[in-house]
Amino acid sequence: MRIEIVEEAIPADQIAAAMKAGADGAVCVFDGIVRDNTRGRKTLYLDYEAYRDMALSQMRALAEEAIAKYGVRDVALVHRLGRLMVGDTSVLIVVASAHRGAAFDACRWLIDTLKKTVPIWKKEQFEDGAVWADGEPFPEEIVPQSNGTGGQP
Amino acid sequence: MRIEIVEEAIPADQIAAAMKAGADGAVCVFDGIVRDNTRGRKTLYLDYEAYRDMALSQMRALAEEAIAKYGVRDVALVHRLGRLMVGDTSVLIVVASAHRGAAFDACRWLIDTLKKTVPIWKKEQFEDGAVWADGEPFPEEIVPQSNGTGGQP
Amino acid sequence: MRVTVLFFGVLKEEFGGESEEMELPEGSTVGDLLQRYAARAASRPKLLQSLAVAVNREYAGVADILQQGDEVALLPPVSGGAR
Amino acid sequence: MRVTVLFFGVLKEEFGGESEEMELPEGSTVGDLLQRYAARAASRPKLLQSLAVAVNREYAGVADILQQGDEVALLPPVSGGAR
Repeated sequence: MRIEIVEEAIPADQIAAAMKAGADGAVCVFDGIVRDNTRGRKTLYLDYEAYRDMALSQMRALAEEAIAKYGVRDVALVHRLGRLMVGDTSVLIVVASAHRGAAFDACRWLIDTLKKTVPIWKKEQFEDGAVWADGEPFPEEIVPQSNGTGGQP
Repeated sequence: MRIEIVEEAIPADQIAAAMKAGADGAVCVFDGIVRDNTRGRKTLYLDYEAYRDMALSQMRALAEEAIAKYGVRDVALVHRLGRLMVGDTSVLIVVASAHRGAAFDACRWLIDTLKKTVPIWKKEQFEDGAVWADGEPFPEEIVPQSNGTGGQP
Repeated sequence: MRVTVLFFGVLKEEFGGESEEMELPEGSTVGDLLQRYAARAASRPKLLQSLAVAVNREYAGVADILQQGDEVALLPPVSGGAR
Repeated sequence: MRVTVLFFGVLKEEFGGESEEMELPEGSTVGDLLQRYAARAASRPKLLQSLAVAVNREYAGVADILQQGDEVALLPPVSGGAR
């Protein structure tokens, strides 16, 4: 397992190459990259920040869960923080497995779950201003539901 | 679109890197590699062969269909032929897309469909003999059903 | 008792900083702490509705009781990965 | 009329080569051609049950009529990709 939060470019090739072992028949890679627009608005760059210690422990827990749940052999999960330009990789997920179905399923579950539960945020800089990106709603088990702050009507 | 059948090592890093464009938010890569065993029997190497012209035109058709069906931006589909050792990449699929769902779905559909319809075969060399790998059954629309050869009972 | 509260993302701007110390009565819960911030962000009630809370780097429920020295983090919906 | 028949994978070994020329009556179909090979592989009936046929590099049906000079390929279930 390789779980990292980095400030520099993610060495995708090197990470993927280092993951392969003889028992693997399939490697599925997800490379999340900074797109040049959000809903048609031109993106200049993104600034990522994290609650770093918690993000790392969440990422480690996700990788362990993916291995247990899908029976894949190994997982790499690397997220970059700081200022990212269009085309930069923000997150790289590599799953190595004997069989392809498990590799795809685990890889997809990892990115979907990371985006909902790992404490990382991004601020998008457009030509005409910056906004914190809308996050995905937390899963129900994470949000303090009746938290006395009004809640949903 | 990059559709190739090659005899040398597939330059996975270079292909994946060349696929990225500003409009992409997700790149999904499937790297199919020669595993060291099949059902526990130790594999020494695999020999791949193809009905080359037809395989290329089928691969091109699959890539076009994936783009149309899933709305992804670009697809690379590269298969290697000849003798492959354990750990070698036999097939590389790269899908670039604005959104990750489409990238995953297209990538998985491509490998699943390639394995059923693209005329490529492999012979597995074990320590104690060689066999042509069992292929996946052709989709119904491809097999001449009542072909006068006996058919299924 | 005293806890440290960390703010992330948009909450840093709302509460004017990355962290602060907060004095709470013994036995206070995550919910009690959240009510303090709800009062401070009264003009933007939606801000606190969707957040999660971590205590010592683990997601916590509203009924969880805080202890002296806890690190409490207020977490807006996360947006890691790419779009 | 004369067509070229190509063999792939295990069929190369079964029929002893990569290709051969075959003389067929005008109007013969893919099915007619398959019957000739079924007769030759009579000891291994399953071999032909699961194959596909391509005519001029396109998958063909059993009722398709062959033309002089066609390239007919007998294709065992394919096994490209990795396992």
